[in-house]
Amino acid sequence: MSDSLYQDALLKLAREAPRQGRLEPNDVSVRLDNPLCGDRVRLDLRMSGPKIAELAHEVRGCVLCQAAAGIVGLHAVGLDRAGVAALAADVDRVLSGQDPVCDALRSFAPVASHRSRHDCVLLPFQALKESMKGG
Amino acid sequence: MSDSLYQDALLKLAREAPRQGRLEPNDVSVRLDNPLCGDRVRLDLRMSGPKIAELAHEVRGCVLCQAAAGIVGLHAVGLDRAGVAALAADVDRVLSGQDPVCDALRSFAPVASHRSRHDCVLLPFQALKESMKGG
Amino acid sequence: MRLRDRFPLLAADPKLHYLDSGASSQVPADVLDAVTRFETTQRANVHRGVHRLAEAATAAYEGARDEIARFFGARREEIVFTSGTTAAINLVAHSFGDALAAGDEVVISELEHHSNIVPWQMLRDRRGLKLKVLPVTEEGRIDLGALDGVVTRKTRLIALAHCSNVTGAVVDLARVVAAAKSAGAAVLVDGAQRVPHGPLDIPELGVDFYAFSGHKMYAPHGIGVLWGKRERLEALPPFMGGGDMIRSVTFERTTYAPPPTRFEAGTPNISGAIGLGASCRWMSGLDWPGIVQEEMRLTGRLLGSLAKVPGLRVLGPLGLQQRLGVVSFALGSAHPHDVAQILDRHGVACRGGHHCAEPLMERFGLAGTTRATIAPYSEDADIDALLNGLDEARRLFA
Amino acid sequence: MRLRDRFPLLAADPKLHYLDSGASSQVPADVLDAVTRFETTQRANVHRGVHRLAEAATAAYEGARDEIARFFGARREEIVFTSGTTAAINLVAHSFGDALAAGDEVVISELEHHSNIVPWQMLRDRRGLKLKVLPVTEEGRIDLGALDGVVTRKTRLIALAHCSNVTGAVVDLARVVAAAKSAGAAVLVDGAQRVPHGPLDIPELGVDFYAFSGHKMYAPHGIGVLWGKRERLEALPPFMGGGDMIRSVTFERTTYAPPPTRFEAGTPNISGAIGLGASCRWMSGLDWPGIVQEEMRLTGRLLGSLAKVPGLRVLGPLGLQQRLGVVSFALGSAHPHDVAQILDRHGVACRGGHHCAEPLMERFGLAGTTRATIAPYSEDADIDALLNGLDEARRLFA
Ligand SMILES: Cc1ncc(COP(=O)(O)O)c(C=O)c1O
Ligand SMILES: Cc1ncc(COP(=O)(O)O)c(C=O)c1O
Repeated sequence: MSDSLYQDALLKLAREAPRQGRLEPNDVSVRLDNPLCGDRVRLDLRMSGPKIAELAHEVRGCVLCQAAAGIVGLHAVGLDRAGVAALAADVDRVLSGQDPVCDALRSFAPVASHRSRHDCVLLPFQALKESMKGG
Repeated sequence: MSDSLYQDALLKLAREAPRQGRLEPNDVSVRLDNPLCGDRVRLDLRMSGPKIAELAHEVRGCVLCQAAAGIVGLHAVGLDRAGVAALAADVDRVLSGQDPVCDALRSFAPVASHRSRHDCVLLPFQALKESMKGG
Repeated sequence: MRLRDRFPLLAADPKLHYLDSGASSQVPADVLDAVTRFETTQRANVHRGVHRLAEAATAAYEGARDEIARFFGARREEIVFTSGTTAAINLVAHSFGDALAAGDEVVISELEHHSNIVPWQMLRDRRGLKLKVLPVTEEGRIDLGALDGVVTRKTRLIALAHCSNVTGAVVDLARVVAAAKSAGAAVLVDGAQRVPHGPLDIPELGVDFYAFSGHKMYAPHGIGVLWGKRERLEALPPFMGGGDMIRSVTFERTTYAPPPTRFEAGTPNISGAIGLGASCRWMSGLDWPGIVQEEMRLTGRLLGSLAKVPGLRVLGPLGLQQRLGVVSFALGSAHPHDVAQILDRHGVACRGGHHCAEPLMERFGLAGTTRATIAPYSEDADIDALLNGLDEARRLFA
Repeated sequence: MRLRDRFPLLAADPKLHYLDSGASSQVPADVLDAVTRFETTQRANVHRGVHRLAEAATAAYEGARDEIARFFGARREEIVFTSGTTAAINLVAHSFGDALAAGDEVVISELEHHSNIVPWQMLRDRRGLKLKVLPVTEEGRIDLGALDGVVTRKTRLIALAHCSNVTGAVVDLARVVAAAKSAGAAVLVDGAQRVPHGPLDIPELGVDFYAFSGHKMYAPHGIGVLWGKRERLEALPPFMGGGDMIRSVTFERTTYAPPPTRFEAGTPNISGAIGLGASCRWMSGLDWPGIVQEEMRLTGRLLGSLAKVPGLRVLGPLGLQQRLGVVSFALGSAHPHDVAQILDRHGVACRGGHHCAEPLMERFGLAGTTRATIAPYSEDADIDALLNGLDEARRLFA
């Protein structure tokens, strides 16, 4: 179980997560902390109408959190609020042991059985949802 | 054990405790409560120098408390502070399972094994000590 | 199978007639097993660890919260673990109460347990508000007829016992809630004596806070619950500060976690919570209509028999309507400690004293009462033994 | 006999390397047996009953208080049962703290656990006083050299951890007490991480309050102790209100019982207290000089091995003077959760995170550390497994 947590694909996603860093200027900037582990995600968005035009993320967190931010970097541009909600729902699905719609989320399947690590994966997506609240 | 708690001598002492009631006028009047059971003792004393000249006790309490007040009614007149302390120490002795000096205290010997009832017996003697504090 | 046999302490001592469940109930093997399983296979601190044991402990602890929420028809975020009813009420007296001010009013009743009196007195003294007291009827019920006169626009909270720990009277919460609503006040219910007697949908009561203890409902000591309506809890500041209840800490500013975590500072009573969860699971599996009927039959039999004892006075309703099997009585002028002591000789465990309800004792002019509580494991033999014991007590003291 | 074998959870799982005792220790059979004995042969509420079980429960509960007092060289009236360290500190923050006023100062340190920070922040916000913070040295110790500048005539309380739950550094309490004395301030010590590592004469420390938790010293969760100097406790008002802590209650006026009862509102965690008493009894029977020597040997070996891991940084003293076997480290930029997760794969239970000491993490510029705690049941094999696990973690993340 633990063994499969850190598969190569996930480690690579974490290491090479697209869109790392800050985005200036931006329309929305959100910071979220996980009080239990000290993980921290900063998300900067530039919007085009209701849709995300560009984004950047900065993570101080574990590999799972970094990889999750990588998914955001890969998949969030172009999404509107409903699209973000769908992506977040897909993450919930994979963490509850079901098959995800988005193939890239499969790397997180082994996390399902590690409840204490769910928040690590969820944090970037929570930040993403948070950042769309204004819209 | 419980069986011997309420021996005839003790029941009689409780029922016929000498010096029941109030004493007016008095030099000292003390009221003590036992918060756990609601027992209440009122003690009125008239002093003659350092010694107790006369007293009366009013008890709202259990048979053990009444009987203990009976001992005070029987034995406290004529005592000074040291005498009261000695009587109280004798009560401690009997409650810790030792033989008392004062024979009348033997009725309380079975209480030794009932820790929850110790306070019932002690209350009148605590009131007595309390009332001698000024002297 | 006799329910009694599922309680190791009772099963081991057939001559024991335990009628003191109002103080602390006995505990079934299922609950003890759940606690032992935690200590011997899952023990770790919760929430902060990723290793296998920490995962298992967290799952068991939060699983217990789910189990309790399910049993009471509540959401898991509404279940705040405390060390008991007393701590739960003190939490509200601080987190809710400290926002009150001079002129505000808190309403309690004359029959409350000290745990639902003293925290409000302390709050009164801290904040300078007014503490008002609903009187008690001759029958030993809160006099709800007095609500109109006592509850005013200034009433901020009405805090009452669901079931009296002395008279067994159950209060009509619908009337209390209606009065509170019209005044814009919140309602806190002390459910310590209600919860052992069967399932309950707490949200349906329409109250804001509901407090109870594990040790009276077949679970360990040192654990209890404050249920709070979600919006209420979200609006409240924390009570105690420490680990787990924070979102982030710097010396300048600390932000707090959402409920229920906000109110659970420090390492919780993990085994206690697991025990309480197990007790809810165990209770869920019982035939409650059957148990309630049996409890009421025994209560009726007890009340009927007590009525025939010369010089005995029952403190509380004589009928079975709106009451539970918490039965208090005074035997002539015999002191309740002496009575309980004689009962003990007959193997009967009863409580004697003021039951932490001194104002109620004052109201009835008594120093105390003897109390017998009917529980799911009570049987006719327990009442037989009690009546035999009372016979002897009467001979000795009356 | 291996000490490890007396702990059922450890004995049942030879491949488990439990190095998370700083969060919660494991619990020996003696303690579990005492708790089970209570639940199956003595269970009742305490203090208020005269029947056989109530007598037995009260004797066991108060006997536990005696046992704990004896173990810590204290008097029984000085042992206040709480639900843990956090509750004990909050008690002092209210009962002692609420008498403080604007202008008064409370001194803590940068390495405190949130449980010894947040209650004082909340008090600061309630009473408008000033919270001052002693800095931490590079070595991870409270910088006592700063005492002179920080402690003033206005200091009312100095509240410090006896042993840091992150760096393992043990503070020189004699210096703290001297500084407090000269300012007329009281001293509270958070002993949560000190008490698991051997007997201690608390009164000899010269401090005013000492707080600790049962679950870190081989006892159940949900129980802890506030030790208070007798004169101090006698001068304090109660914290929570409820049953048991009163002398008498009327609606006008309630008078309180003497310590320790005054501070124990409501039904206590009876089984927890009995478990803590049993753990003190169990600890009394151990060869502490031998255990301390072995703990220090293992700690030395661990520190030495960690020093050789490339990119690894130990947070805390590298020597064995004035420190206990609480060892924190950062492995390059690897996140402590990832490290702990890999360790778990090797059967090693370590904690990863900020350890409820965010300001200290801030001080060292870290999001968190991985922590291994050496306990009496620790063995070389535990350290071997830890080092193996770190090897893999380094390969994966560094
Ligand atoms: C140094 C220190 N202080 C306080 C605490 C809080 O103890 P508890 O969570 O048992 O209340 C802990 C442990 O979590 C600790 O390590
Ligand atoms: C009606 C009622 N309220 C409150 C309490 C206090 O509960 P606890 O002592 O478990 O905090 C009790 C029991 O003692 C009770 O019967």
